[in-house]
Amino acid sequence: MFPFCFEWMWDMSHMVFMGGLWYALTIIGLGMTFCIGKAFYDTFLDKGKDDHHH
Amino acid sequence: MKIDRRCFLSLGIGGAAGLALSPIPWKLADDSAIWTQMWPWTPVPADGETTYVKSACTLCPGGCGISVRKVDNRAVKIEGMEGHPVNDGGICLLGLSGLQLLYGPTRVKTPLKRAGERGEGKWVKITWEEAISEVAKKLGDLRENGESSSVACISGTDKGSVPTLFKRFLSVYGSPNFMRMPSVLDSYELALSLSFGFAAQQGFDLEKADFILSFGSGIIEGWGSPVRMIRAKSSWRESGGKTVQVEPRLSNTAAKSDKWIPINPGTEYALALGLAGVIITKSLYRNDFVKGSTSGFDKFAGLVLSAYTPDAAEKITGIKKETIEALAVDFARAAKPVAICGRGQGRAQGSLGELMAVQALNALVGNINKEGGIFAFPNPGYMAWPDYIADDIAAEGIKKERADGAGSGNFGYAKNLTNRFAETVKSGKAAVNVLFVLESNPLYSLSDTNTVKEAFKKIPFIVSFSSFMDETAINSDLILPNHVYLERYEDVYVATGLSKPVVSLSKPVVSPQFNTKHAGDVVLLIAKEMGSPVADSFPWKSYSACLEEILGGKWDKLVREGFWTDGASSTPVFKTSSGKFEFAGGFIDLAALFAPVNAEGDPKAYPLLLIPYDSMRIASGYIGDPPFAVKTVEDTVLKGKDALVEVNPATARAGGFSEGSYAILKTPKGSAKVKVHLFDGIMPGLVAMPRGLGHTAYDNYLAGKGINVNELIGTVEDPASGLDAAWGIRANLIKA
Amino acid sequence: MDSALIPRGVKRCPTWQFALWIGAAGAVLLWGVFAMLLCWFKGLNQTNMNDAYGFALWIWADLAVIALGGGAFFTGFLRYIVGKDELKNIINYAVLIGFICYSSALLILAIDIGQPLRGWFIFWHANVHSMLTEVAFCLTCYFGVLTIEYVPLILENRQIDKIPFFHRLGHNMHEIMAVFAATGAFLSFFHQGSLGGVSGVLFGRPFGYREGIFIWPWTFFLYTWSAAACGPCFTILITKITEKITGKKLVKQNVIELLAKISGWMIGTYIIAKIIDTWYWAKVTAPAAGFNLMDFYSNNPFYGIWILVLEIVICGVVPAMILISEKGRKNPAALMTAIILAVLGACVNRWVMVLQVMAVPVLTFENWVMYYPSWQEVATTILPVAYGVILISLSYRYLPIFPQEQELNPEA
Amino acid sequence: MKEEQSKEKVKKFGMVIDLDKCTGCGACMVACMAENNVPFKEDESKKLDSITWLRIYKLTNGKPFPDADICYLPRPCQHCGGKGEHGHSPCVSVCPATATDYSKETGIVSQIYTRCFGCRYCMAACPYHARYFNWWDPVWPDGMEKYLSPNVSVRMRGIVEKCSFCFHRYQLAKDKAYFEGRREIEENEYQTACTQACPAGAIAFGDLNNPKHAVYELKKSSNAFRLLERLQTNPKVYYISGREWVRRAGDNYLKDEKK
Amino acid sequence: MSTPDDKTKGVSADTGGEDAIASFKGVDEKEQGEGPGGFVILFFIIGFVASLIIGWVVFPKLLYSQKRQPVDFNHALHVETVDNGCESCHIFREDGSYAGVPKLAQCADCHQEVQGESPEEKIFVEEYVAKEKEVPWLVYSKQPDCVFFSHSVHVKLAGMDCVTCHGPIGESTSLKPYEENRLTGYSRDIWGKSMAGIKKNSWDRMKMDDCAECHEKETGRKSSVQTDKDACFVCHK
Repeated sequence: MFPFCFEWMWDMSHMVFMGGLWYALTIIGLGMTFCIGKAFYDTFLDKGKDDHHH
Repeated sequence: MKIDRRCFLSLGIGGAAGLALSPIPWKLADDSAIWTQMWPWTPVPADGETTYVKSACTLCPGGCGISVRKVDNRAVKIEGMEGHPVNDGGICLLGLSGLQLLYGPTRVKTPLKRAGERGEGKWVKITWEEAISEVAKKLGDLRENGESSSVACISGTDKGSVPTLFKRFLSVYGSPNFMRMPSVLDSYELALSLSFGFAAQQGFDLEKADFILSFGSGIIEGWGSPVRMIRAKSSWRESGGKTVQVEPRLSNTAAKSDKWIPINPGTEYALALGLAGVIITKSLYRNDFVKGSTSGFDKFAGLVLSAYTPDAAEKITGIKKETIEALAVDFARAAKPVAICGRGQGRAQGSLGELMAVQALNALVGNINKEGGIFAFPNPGYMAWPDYIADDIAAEGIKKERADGAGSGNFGYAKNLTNRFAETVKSGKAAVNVLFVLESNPLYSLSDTNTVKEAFKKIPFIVSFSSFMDETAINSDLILPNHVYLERYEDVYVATGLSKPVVSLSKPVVSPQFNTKHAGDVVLLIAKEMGSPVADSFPWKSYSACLEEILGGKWDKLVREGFWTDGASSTPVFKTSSGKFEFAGGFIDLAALFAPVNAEGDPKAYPLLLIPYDSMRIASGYIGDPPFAVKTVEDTVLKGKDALVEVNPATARAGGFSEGSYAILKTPKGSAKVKVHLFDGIMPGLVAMPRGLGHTAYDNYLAGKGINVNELIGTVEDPASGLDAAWGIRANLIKA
Repeated sequence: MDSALIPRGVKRCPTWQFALWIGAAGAVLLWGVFAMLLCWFKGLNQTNMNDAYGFALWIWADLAVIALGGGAFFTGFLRYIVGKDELKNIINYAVLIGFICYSSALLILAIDIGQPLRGWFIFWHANVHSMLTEVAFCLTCYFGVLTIEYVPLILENRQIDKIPFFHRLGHNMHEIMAVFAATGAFLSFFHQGSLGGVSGVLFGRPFGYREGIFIWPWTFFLYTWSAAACGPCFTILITKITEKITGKKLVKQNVIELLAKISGWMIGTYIIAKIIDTWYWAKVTAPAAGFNLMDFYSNNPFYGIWILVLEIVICGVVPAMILISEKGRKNPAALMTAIILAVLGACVNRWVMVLQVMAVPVLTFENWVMYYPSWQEVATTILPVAYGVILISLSYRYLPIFPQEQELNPEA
Repeated sequence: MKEEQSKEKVKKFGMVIDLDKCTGCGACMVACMAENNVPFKEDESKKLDSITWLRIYKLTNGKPFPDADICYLPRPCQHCGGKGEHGHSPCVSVCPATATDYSKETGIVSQIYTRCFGCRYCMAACPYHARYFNWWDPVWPDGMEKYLSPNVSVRMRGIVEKCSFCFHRYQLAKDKAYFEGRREIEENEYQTACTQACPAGAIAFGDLNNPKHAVYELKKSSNAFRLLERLQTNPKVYYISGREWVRRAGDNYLKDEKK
Repeated sequence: MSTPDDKTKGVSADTGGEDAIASFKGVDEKEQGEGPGGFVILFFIIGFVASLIIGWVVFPKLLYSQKRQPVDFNHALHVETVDNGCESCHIFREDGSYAGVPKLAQCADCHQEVQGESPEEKIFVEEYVAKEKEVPWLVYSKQPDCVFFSHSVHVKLAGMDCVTCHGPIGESTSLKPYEENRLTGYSRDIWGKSMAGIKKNSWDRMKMDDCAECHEKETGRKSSVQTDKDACFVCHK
């Protein structure tokens, strides 16, 4: 799963497969970080802002 | 500012974050996975120094050399000994499973004395001193009362030093009743004494023979020395030797033969005589040998030419006369043809007539006492025993009639009639007060088990020397457990079928695992305990000292190489009164000798015939099948606890059975619930069942599985010899 | 009692009634959990699987729920990528059903492996050439996506929504939901396919083996396609069942019909591809291994040719025709029939591709092996159903799952 | 050192089993069990959960009495090389956790018990049913575990195992050779337990690439065949039989197919 | 997963919507007034640091049990007196297998009687040699059962020295405590002393990855179809 794992090889299969996997994980991870981070910021740090966005 | 639940939430989140950055979750995940790789309840065998110990296997009469791999003090694997004259590196599955017997749960771990009712399984542990003095006292009392001949011993074999010690003990003590478990060897020995004129064993130079005509012998199913026979079978494939199997069932031997000739069971003798007839008619016999070295030929020829013409033989055997004629020609024209008999592994004695008829074939082709033929060599003479001293009581005792009737009356020739023992004891004809059981399991492996049970009930004191909790041991009064073969010294004489006598030495591969004693030592101790005069004939300090002494010069070679063999096969002479080979053993009434042996039972009530068969994968003698061997048994033979019987599809259809359906198998001796297995390789009208299943003793890996065929079959006394001539029994399959 | 948690403007059954309902489902759940614990602590000897049936009921259940849960990714795909706006009225439910299906699949997988504590080896020591590795990775990732899609719904619970952080979090997640949905669709296309690949790559098993492109056997594509086709039918089916049980109309008919129509066309195209695949397999692939088609469907008590007819004609062609025709979609009975058949079709397909692959003897001297599951297997397979019922009940009761519910049930 | 090792010849260990010699005695099965610490349980008659790395099948020709014929066929793991000898045997590439492997140096398909987590995909993939799952904890009664060999790991419940061509014997033989300063081992130094035990001498084992080894010539026999060759699994176990029906039982043929 | 506009609709249709917003606005104000950050962050840090300490300091102590060797052996002293270095006592058997820790008989060759002043030697002679009892040494480098490790190939063929894997144990004058992982039963020396998995010397750890690393570098074999490295069966059994 990681390049330091015994099974890892720098070949096409690994690059495509793990590439796709890490790509998806990155998007999900970044997306969630953004959502949580922004919610945190809005709630606890940026108190001036009206939470009612409409 | 106050501490509220958000603070605790925060504490938790912080804790979780810290935890994730600590080794705890990762190391625990890793370690718990490793824990599953080394679950504490999964054994890890300790490593150590690997060594090999050469020894001999005694699990069957085959006498293979073994090489046991040890790691430090543990025996871990049994392999065949390279260069051994019997097996040369090969080994059978039973031999391979030996360590399961050594370390297995069925071992009797210490001397046991019965506490409850017989067979109840309640025992008290006693010391060896107590056990020996109890036996000695009992024997001493009987001897004083003049009942010394009421002591009997049943042994698995009569070859080798330990059975000889027992026999010697009985002789010195004053009893003639040393018995060996029945086997086709009884017939061969009897036949040889009649036709060759001396107590001998039959040897077969099968490897060099080029045409083997087998009357139902399970050449690759455990006949003779199983590994040697399987090797011989392979050698014929390379040398071009031909094999023909005459048998009603497509056994493995039949399947591996060049030709399989199904025959009506029990009519093998008629085929042999029919073949003899053809050979004589066509003058294919070796005139020189028949003329020069045989006696009684004319009488024999007269009988077969009149009563066993090909047509007559066809009628009896169910084999087409063309087949018979062709077979006779092939057999007689072969350079080194050999005819052998002894059904399956040879556990049944068989009729003397059949054996003599087969032997006659060997004589007709003159393949006797030469390379690629058959031999007779004298009973083992490799041991040098000092004479024993028999006092008056002993001299008188051994003159008494044996409990099985052998050697007297109608059965003057017979040495052992253990098959008759149960009946005579049960009926009260013979009184037995003490029975020793050595390396055998008569309660399981004698035919008609129920009669044996009844007989045993009449014997007040049964002493088992068994290493294992077998059926007989459970039903005994005292168990004096022997070391198993991997813990003891013993000479192993190959009793069956080799072209030259071979003796191997069984050695202690590991030290005794439990509080057991060598049966040889126990006899010495009992004798010693009884004191003079019995003790005088047993001067040895221990069994191993005795063995070393009686083996003399062979001892060193045996210890060094593991085996000893007599190079020249001895005595190419006949010691009959005529000095020639006696056709039909000199019997006067040949028609009586060659009488058909009918299966027990009324054909109307029992339209089918039950025949037992042998398999390499099911040990059927003294040794119960170890777990590994049971594992190899096919599910068409044993399924769960159910035994499957082989039935021809046509027969099954007629009875309304399909594959796997339950049936009650009934014979005049008993009945059992079995499953039906359809097999195209069996003659219609027959039901075949393996020997070796249906144990009630031993461990859960063996007990309760299948049916003991001996419960369903009985004995048929051969009027010519007193031997058990039964080859099966009439039977019926009824829907369950 | 729990009225503070129930969304405003909708009517729910009394608490006791709900508790009773949950209790009943909970009892079934506990039975399943008991069987699961047996399997974990005593090992897989609790099942009727054996060396011929290394894959059995559980793997079928896995493949089936994942196919049926495919409604989530495909509806999401249609809603966010293709832009079928009406589907916003059913997407919540599709996501919930998908979440249940996928979590169930993971749970069953965790029971199904012989060494659950080493299960993570599939990730850490991944062999990228194995279809199962791909399944495990995509399944887990997509389950993550489904969780992300389900979480905002939970956050919409009246009480949770009151907390500003959660309110904002939910809002933010809504904002970028299309990104997640797209990632989910990408993952789904692959893992649905890999599940198809599981039997398709077995070149030692002529019943399952299929040729393909590069590393992907045809079953790879057929599985994705069939999951996209039949998954929405399962969403509709569960919606209809929910409506039946609650006695309320929850989703407008036009939404259902739109999804049914798309599903119909998907099934239609899928079944054409499946027929071609079957034909090619019967005529070319299997004969190359020495098998005639009927070798796979005779000489055994269960797997007759009926099963192929059932899968392709009755559960494939028939529902496709009904759903494609407007008349069929408008007729409630026909619609229901088609939906049930389509769901059954996916299940039968997964069944034969798992179980029959195992049953067919390959060595000439072996026989057909039949199998029936042990109660432990059945219980652990029903466990997810009970768990699904509970989760749906809770979600329906406390979360605004159906946006059209108020409108359709104004009297409440 | 790299250079030195590359000089080692590529081996392809395989077996040739003469079915006309095989008597079905079962010694090979037990030799395998005894050598490889194979466990046993009380009921082993349910063959579908009975671990027998080497299993003997009983083949019948299907004809009625008296034309019936039987043949025994011992089946170890076939150590498939896969299409074109690339080592893509049916089982190897499907393992999700890399617990089974194909060595290009020996041609042996390995199974690493401690890595396997019991998904059983390889079992599903193997058309020979050569792979076995440990449905039960291995239990040796009453001290019987004393006979276990330290050369082969005891397997735990929940994983797949199979015949390894007694690879530990290869390891030990090489150990000895290295200790004696040799690089290569002789044919007789590495033989499987079943080969060694077979009383009929029906099993030959060796390097299929090495002309000095018996199997090299044996496999070329016109009576030699392999199981399911049509699936292109490319097994390294060859069988020999003079009987047409036996050879034909090795593969599937269409009913209307000409020979 | 309803969308923001649905929500607007839902909320505005709900008469209670405004109240709800007002109520959590109120909460916000209250918290603002009391300054929320302080304790929350403090508690976060407390939790964080506490579990780090537990994880890095307490956990290893709990995970590993410490055992003393039955006799405190002085390697340095012995290496001085023997001729052939490590192989004087740690021998190969004739079949090429490695005997590992010497058996009692080997030691007893010299230590039939107490020779020196060391109390440990006295224990050894009295407790073990005299009673003919094997010393239950705890082997630091004991590999798990699944590993086949050939000393023969590493030492005889590849000519490796002992130190590379075992470290300078020959220079030690006393035996360190044997640490055993309570969960796995492994010696700690296999997984390595460092909980973070940091390796400074080649002998710090003996995990599979360490074997693999060296094998890749030294042999360059690519016999495994799965990994293009050394095949699994090279080191596993």
